[in-house]
Amino acid sequence: MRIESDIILGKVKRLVSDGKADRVFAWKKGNFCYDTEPSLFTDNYVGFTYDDFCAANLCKFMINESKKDGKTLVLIKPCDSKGLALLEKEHRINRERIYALGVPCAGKIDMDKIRENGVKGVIGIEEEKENVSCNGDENLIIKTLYGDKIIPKKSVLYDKCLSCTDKEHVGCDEVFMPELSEDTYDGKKFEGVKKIENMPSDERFSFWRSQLSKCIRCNACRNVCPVCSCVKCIFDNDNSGIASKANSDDFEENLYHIIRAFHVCGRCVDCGECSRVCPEKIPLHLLNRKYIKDIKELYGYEKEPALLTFTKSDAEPSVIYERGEKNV
Amino acid sequence: MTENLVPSVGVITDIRIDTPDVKTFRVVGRDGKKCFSHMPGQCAMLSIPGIGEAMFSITSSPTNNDFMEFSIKKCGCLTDWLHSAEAGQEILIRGPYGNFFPVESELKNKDLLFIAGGIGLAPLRSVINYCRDKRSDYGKIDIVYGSRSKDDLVDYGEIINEWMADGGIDVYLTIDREQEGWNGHVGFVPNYVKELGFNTDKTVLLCGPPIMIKFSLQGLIDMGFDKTQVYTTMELRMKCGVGKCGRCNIGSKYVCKDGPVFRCDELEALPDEY
Amino acid sequence: MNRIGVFVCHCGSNIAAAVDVKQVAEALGREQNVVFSAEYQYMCSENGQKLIKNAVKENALTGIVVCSCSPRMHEATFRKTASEAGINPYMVEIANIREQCSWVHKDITAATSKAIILGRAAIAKVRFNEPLTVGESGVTKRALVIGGGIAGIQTALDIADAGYKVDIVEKKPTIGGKMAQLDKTFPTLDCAACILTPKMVEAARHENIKLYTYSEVEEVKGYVGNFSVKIRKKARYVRENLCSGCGACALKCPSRNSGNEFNTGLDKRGAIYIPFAQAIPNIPVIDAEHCIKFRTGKCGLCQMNCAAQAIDFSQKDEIIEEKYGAIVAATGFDIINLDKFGEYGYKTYPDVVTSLEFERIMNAAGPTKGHLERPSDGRQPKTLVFVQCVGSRDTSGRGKEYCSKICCMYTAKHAMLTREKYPDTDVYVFYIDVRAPGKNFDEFYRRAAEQYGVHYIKGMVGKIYDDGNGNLMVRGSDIIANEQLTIKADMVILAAAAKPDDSARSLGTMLTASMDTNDFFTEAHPKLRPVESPTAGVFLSGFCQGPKDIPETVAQAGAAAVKVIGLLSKDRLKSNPCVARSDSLICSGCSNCEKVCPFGAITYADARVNDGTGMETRRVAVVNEAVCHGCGACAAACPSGAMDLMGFTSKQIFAEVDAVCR
Amino acid sequence: MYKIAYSEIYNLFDRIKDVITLFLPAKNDGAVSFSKYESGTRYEADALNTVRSAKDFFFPQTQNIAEFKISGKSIEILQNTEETGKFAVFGVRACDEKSFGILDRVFLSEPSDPYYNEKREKAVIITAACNYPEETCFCTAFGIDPSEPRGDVSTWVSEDFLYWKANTEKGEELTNKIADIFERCNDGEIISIKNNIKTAAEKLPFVSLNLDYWRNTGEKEIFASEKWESVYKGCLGCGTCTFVCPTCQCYDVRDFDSGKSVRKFRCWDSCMYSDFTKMAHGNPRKSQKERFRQRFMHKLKYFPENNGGIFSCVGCGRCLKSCPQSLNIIKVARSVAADD
Amino acid sequence: MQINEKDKSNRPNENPVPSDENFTPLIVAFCCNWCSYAGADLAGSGRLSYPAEVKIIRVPCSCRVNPTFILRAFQKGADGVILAGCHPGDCHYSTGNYFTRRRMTLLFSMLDYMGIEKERTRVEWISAAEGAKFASTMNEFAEKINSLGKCRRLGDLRCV
Repeated sequence: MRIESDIILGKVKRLVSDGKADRVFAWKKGNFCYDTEPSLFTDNYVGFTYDDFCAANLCKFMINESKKDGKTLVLIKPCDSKGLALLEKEHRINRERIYALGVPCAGKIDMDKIRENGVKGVIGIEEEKENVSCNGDENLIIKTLYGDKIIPKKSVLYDKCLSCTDKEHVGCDEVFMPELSEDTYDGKKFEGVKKIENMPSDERFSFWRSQLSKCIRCNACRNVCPVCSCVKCIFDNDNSGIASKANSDDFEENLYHIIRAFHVCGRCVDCGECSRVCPEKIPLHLLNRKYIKDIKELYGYEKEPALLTFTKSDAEPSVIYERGEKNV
Repeated sequence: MTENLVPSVGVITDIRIDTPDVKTFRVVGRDGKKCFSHMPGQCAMLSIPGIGEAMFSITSSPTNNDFMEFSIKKCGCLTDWLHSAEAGQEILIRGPYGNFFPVESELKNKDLLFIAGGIGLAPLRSVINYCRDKRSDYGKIDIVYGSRSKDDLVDYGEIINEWMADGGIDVYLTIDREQEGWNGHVGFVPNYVKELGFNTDKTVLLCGPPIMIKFSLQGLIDMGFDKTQVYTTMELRMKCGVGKCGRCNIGSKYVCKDGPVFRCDELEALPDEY
Repeated sequence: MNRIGVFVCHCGSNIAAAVDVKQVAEALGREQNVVFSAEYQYMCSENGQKLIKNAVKENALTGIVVCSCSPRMHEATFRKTASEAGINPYMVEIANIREQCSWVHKDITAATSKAIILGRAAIAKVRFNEPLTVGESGVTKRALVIGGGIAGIQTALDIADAGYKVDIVEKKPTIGGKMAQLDKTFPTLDCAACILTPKMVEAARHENIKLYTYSEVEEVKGYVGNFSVKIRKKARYVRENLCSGCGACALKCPSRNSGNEFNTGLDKRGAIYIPFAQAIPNIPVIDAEHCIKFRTGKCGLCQMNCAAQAIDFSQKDEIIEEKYGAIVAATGFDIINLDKFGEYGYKTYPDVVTSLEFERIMNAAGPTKGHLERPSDGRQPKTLVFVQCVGSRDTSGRGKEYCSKICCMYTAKHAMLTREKYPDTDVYVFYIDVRAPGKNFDEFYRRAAEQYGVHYIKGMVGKIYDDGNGNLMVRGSDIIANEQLTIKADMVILAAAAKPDDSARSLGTMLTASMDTNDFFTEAHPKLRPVESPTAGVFLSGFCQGPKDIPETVAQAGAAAVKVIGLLSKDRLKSNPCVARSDSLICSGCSNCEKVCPFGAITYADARVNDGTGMETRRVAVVNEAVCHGCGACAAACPSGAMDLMGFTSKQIFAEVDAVCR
Repeated sequence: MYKIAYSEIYNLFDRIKDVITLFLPAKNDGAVSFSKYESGTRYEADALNTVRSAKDFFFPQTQNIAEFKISGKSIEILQNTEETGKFAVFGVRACDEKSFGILDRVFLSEPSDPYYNEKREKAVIITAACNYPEETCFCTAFGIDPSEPRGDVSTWVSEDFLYWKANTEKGEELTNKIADIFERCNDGEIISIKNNIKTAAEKLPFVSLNLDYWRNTGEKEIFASEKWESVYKGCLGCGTCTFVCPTCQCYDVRDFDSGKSVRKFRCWDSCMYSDFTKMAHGNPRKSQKERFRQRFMHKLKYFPENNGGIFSCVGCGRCLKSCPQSLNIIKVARSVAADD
Repeated sequence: MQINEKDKSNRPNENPVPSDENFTPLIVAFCCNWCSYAGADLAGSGRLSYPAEVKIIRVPCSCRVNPTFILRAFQKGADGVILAGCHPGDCHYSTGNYFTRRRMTLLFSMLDYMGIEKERTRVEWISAAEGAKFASTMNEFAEKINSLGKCRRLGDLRCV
C-alpha cells in the first residue's frame, strides 16, 4: 500500500484541530516533482506533502521551533526519531513544546542516483501502476524532456535507506500507520566500512585523501546533523584554537572530518544525513559508521554514549595495533 | 592601487591614554614619514599578524603631514592587544579606505555643527582639525560633545587647550551623570543639542553610538533641520576595505567603499538593517 | 602586553653539566615578550629567589618562567616567590630541564637545544596564564552518617567523641543494622548483641549524636563543608516524646499477620511493634499497611491501652532540613534475591534457608528461642547441608562476580555451633574454596573441620529436590573425590551473596558519589584514599564500599571518622584554583561534561546569555569550584570547547604544542 | 569555424595540453569537477554542470596574500603568492562563462583585484553548448543562450563532430597553434544543433521566470517584505549554495600561524554563515532569516542596483540541485514576489 | 580550488620512506601529572636515558588531552605522539584514564582507518614508580618513529 500524502495531511489537520499543536513542521512540494522543502505551516497547508522524496530529517529544526511558545507538530520518520530522542536527552530541545508524529517510511528516492542513470531534464516521476510485483519491487517511470525511462525504485533509494535497519520509531508522541513502513535494508550496513578496513593502509590513505580533498567546507554535513547541535561550533569559534573556514591544507580537511566524527562518536544516530547533503558526495557516513562498528565490537551495546562511560575491563588502545597490517 | 590586500609596515611611535578604555596611537611608516595621505573621515585597516585586522577611522587631520593618529577603544581581540602594546611596536597598515566628509565641496563656507558622543569624536576630530587648519574656508564651528563621564571624554586635553582656545569655535561639553569635579553641563547629548537650540542653517556632522545618533537625528529634525543637512559615519564589520568581500553592506551600499560617511537622507533610502 | 622573565637554574652542576645554561638563557631572552633572562647557580635558594623578585620589580614582569627541576619539586616555591614579588602565583611556569633533560640526555648539544625548546614551551604557555585566586569556603561543623549499623554507629561515636555534632539517619525504626540480627561472631564466637548493644546505647545517649531513625535522606545539595540535606522522618504514629517504651501496645495489637523483619520473616509481629528488645530508640512503630485501624478505621486498641497517650494516628511524615560539613555513607549490605537460583529450591522448600535466617534460628531471642528447629515442621534436623558461594563469585550473570568475603567464616561458625549444640547432627559444607585470610580465621575453619567434624566437600551443588517423601535431596559434586553425590538433608542453609543495600544506588546519585557496577561506592583512590569518595566531603564506612567483616568495618568506620574530623576541624576550606570553567556563551547544556565528572562538580543552571544575537535563556553547565579537582575530563568531553581547565587551558596546551613543534 | 570528428576528441585534448595547461570536467570519486587534463583523463561530456563552478579558476577557495615574520616588535612582510601559468578551460557552459562577467564587475572594478585579474588574463575559456539542458537550468531567464556560448572559443557537439569557433584574440592564438588538427567548415553546419538546443530550452520549466518584481520594486520595500519570514525556514545556514554558485564572491581574510610565520590568506566565505558579520560587540544579522535575505537581496536587488540592472545569477541551477533542503533562488524570487 | 589546487604531485611522498641519516623525529609526549610525569622524573633521578627528541607536555590527567591537541602536534610537524597516564584503576581522579582509554582507542582507530600509520600514536600506562618503564617506552617508541621516518600523511605543509 502506498503512503498517501493526503491521509497524512488529514491526520495532521485532525491533531491540530484537536489542539495537540499550534503549527506544523513538515515538507512542502517544490518546483519539481522530486523537490520537497522543510517548511513551517502556520495557517494553511498549501503545498504540504509527504512522499518518497521527503528525505530531510526535520528534528534539528526543533531546536529553534521549541523555543517558541505553543507546540509544534513535527513529522518524524523512523530514522529521524533517534535524532529527536538524542536532542531531548542532551537538552537541546524543549520536548514539551513538540508533538512528534511518527510517519511511515518506505525508503526515500535519491535524485542523484536517478541522474546517474543518464537521466536529464526530469519533469515527472510516477510509480508504475501495472507490474507491481507482490514483493514490492516497484518501478518508477521517469518522465523527462528527452523521453521516458523506467528504473526499479529500489535501485535509486538513498544509501541511508538501504542501510536502515530500524523502521521503528522511538519516543514519538504518536506513530501514524506504522504498518506502511517498508523494510529497505540491503543487509550491508557495515560493508562499506569493512571494505575500507580491508584495504592496505596506503590504499586507505589515498581513498580518504581523494575523497576529503573534494570537501569545500560548506558545513552542510555539520549543519544538518542532529547530533552536531552545539550553539557554537569550535570550527566557527576563533577562540577555540582550531577554527578554520576553508581547507587551506590537506591537514584541515582531515582535522575537520576527524574531529567532527569524534565529536559525534557514540552519539551518532546514523541517520545518514551527512552523506545525503554533501554536494561533493563524500561518503561521510563511513567515518561515523566506523565508530559505530568500533563501539559495537569493542564495547557492545550501552545506554550512554560510548565516550561518556567506561567499564574497568575496556579494551586497551593496543587492540588497534594488533589488528591489520603493520607499517613497521 | 592594486595591492589592496597587502599592507605595509607602520610603527607606533607614541601611545596616549585618553580614557580608561581609549588610547590614541601615533603611526608613521618605517621611513619615519606618514604612510599615506587621506581625507577627513577616511579609514585605515590596522592589523597585527595572527591577532586580527580591523578598520579604524583616522583621527588625525590630513593637514598633519608628519603622522597619523588613531583613537582606539578596547573592545575585542585586536584592540586588547593594541592597548597592551608599547611604543616602537610595528603594525601593519593599509588604506585609506572609504569616502570622506565633503570638506572641499558641500561643507565649504558653511557653518558647521559637530555632534559627537563617546568614541564617536574620533572620526570627527579629523574634520575639526582640518577645518581649524583651513579656518577661513568654513563658517562658524560649534561642537557638542558628550560622554558617560569626565574621564570618558576623548581628547579632553586637546579640546580644552586648543579647540576652546581658538576663536570662532564654541565647544559644549556634557556628561551623562553628575560627577565630582565637573562643573559643566550634565545630560545626554541629544537633549543638550535641543537645549542649545542651534540655527537650522548649519550643516551637521554627527557621530556616536547608534542610539545617540538616532535620538540626535530626531532632535535635529524636530528643531527644523533637514536630513540632507546631516552627515554621519557608520561602522560595520569590514574585511577587505574595497567593497569586494561582501559583508559591510547596508542594502546596496558598502560601508567601506560607499561610506563610511553618509548623508542621512541617503541612509534613509537604504533598508533598515542596522 | 606580556612581560616575561626567564630564570635558568644551574642546579649546581645537575643541570649545568649537561645543558649550556648560558646559551639557554640567551636563546630564551630573544623570545617574544621576554624582557628579562638570567641564569643562576641555585634559583630555589634565597639569593635565587631574590634575583627573581628583583627582576619582577625592575622589569615590571607579568609572567615568570623558571627553567629548573621538576615542577613537582619547586613549583610551589616559585609560586610563593612570585606572590612575594607582587604578582599572581599562578603566573609562573616551570620548564623541567633537570629530571626531563639534563639528567637523561648525555649529549650537551641535544640537551641544550631540548632545554631551549622546553623553555619556549613554558614561555608560550605563560603568555596565556591568567591570574588565579584560591577560593575559600566555610565548614559546617556537623556530620551526617547515613546508616545506623555498626559502621555508622562507630563512625558517629568517633566523630562525636572528638567533639563534633553528628546525626545518624537510619531507615529502620531502630539502629543496630545487620549486626543486631547476628547470633555469634566469628572467629571468637562472642555474642553479637552483647558487644553491639552497649554501642547502640552510647550512641543514643551521646550528647553530640542525634538519631533520626525510621528516616531517609531525601535530597542532598551543596558541596564539601556546605551540604544541605533533606531528611524524611517517616511517621511512626507514636509520639516519641511521650512513649515510655512499655510495650503494652504491641502486646494488645490484634493484628498478627506481618512477618517479623528482625527474625527475617520466620515469625509474626503485630502491626504496632518494637523491632527487638534492645531496639534503640525503644519506641514502637505502627506498620500502617497491616494496621486494622488504618485499613478499616476500627480498632485503636493500642491507643486505648497506651497510658502515656503516645499513639497518634494522624502523624505525618516530617521533612527536616539540616546543614552538614561532611557526609558518611554507611548503608551496609543485604543478601541477594535468590529468585534466579531455582536449583536450590529456596522459594519451594521451607527447609532451605539463608544463613541470615539460620542465624535467627540459632539465636536465643529468635523465633525458635534458640532451638534448632526446621521451619517446615519444627522437627530438629539431623542432617544439615551448608552451600557456600550462592551467587558469589558467579560469572553466569545471575549473581555477583565478587567474593562476598564473610560467607566462608560464618558458615564455619554455623557448622561449628550446630555440632557443638547438637553433636548428633551431620553437617556438610559445599564450598568452592575456603577463604580464610584473617587473624585466626584459618585456625577457626580448621577447628570446624578437624575438631568439630564438619564434612567439607569441595564442589558445587547442582540441584536440591524433594525425593517424593518429603526429604530434601542435595545433589552435588565432590571434585576432590571426583564423584557425584546426593545427600539426604533435613535442612539446607544457603550462604547467599551479600550485596550493597538497595538504598545505596539512589543515595549515590544524590551524593553524586560514583559507584561501581555492583553498586559499591567507589573510593577516591583504591589504595591511598580508601575511605573517601571521589566526591569531596563524602566518606565511606563499612560494607557499602566493599565486602567486609565486623572488625574491618569498625576499623574503616574509625578511619572515615578521622577523615571527617580532619575536615570539620578546619574553619575554611581552600580550593585549588586550577579548576574547570564553563563559558556560558558557548555552552549548549548537553550534559556530556557532567557525565564524565568523577566528582559531581558540574550542575546546570538556566542562564541569561547574549552571544550577539539577542538575549536568550539557556541551560548551561556550572562548575562548583569547591568540588572540582581539576582533572580536565570535562574539558576534553566538551564538543564545543565551552569547558576549559584553568591552568591547563586549551589555549595554553596548544601554545605548548606549537612551541614544542616549532 | 573548424570541426573535428568527435571520435578524435582526446587527440584534440592532447594537442591542447601540449600547448597550454588544460582543465576539463572529469569525474573524481563520484563528483564532476574541472580537473587538470592528463592523458587518460576521461572528459565527462554528459555532465552539464560541474559541482563547483568555473569561478574557482579565478577566485579559488583559498588564496595566499602575504606572509609575515615577527621578531620582537618588528614585522617583516614576505611575498608568498605564486604566479599562475597560462591555462585553458574546456567545457565551460554558457552560464558559467556569463558569470565571469559578473565577477569581473566586482573584482575588476577600482581598485582592481590583482589575484583575480592575473588569473583572468592567463585563462583561455573554451565554452561548450548545452545539447541537453536540464530541468534545473534557467539561464534563459537572464538572457543567456545555451546554444550560443561565448568565451574565447565556443564549441558545439553533434553526433559526429565537435565544432570549434574562436571568438577572441586569445582564442585565435590557441586555435592557430592547433589548427592543423581541425578541418575547416562553415557556420551553417551547426544551425540545426543550435535549433535543437533552442527548442529544448524553450520547454524548460523556468524559461518564463519573471523578475519584474525585483526590477521594479525598491530595495527598502523588498527588504521589509513579510514573505521573508516564511521562505527561509528550511535553511540550514550551510554554505553549499554559496560555494557552488558561480557568482557568489564573498570572502574572508584570515591569518594562519604556522609557527614560523603568519600567513595571510583569503578564502571563500558565505553570507549564510552565522559569523559572517559578527563583530566584537554584536552581530547585525542575528537570525538566519536576515542572512538568508541578504544572500538573495544581493543577487536579485543590490547587485543589479549597482550594476545597471544585471542580476547576480546566471541560472546555472547548481543551487537547485545542491541545496540539502531544496531551497533555491527560484523559490525565493517567486515567493517574495508573489501577490498573496 | 582547482587551479591553485594543492597539487598532489607537489606533496612530498606520503608513503613512509626509509629514514635517512639526518632524520631526527619529533615526539610529543603528553604525561599526566600524578603518574607518568612523575615516572619521567623518576627516570631522570635514575639517570635512565631516552632520546632528546621526546618532549613532554604536562597535563593534570591523561583525560585532559583533547584529540585536537594530538592532531595539532601532528599538524605542526610531530612524527609521533604518545599519551601516558596512570594505570587503569590508579587514576588520581579515580576515573579519568578510563575515559582516556576509550577516547584514544577510538581516535587512533580512526586515524588508522584513514590510513595514517597507527604506530605513530600510542597510549601507555606508566606509574610514578615506573621510571624504567618510562625510559624504555620512550626508547622503543622513538626507535619505531625513527624507522617510520617523517610523518607525511598528517602534517600541514604550511608548517614544515
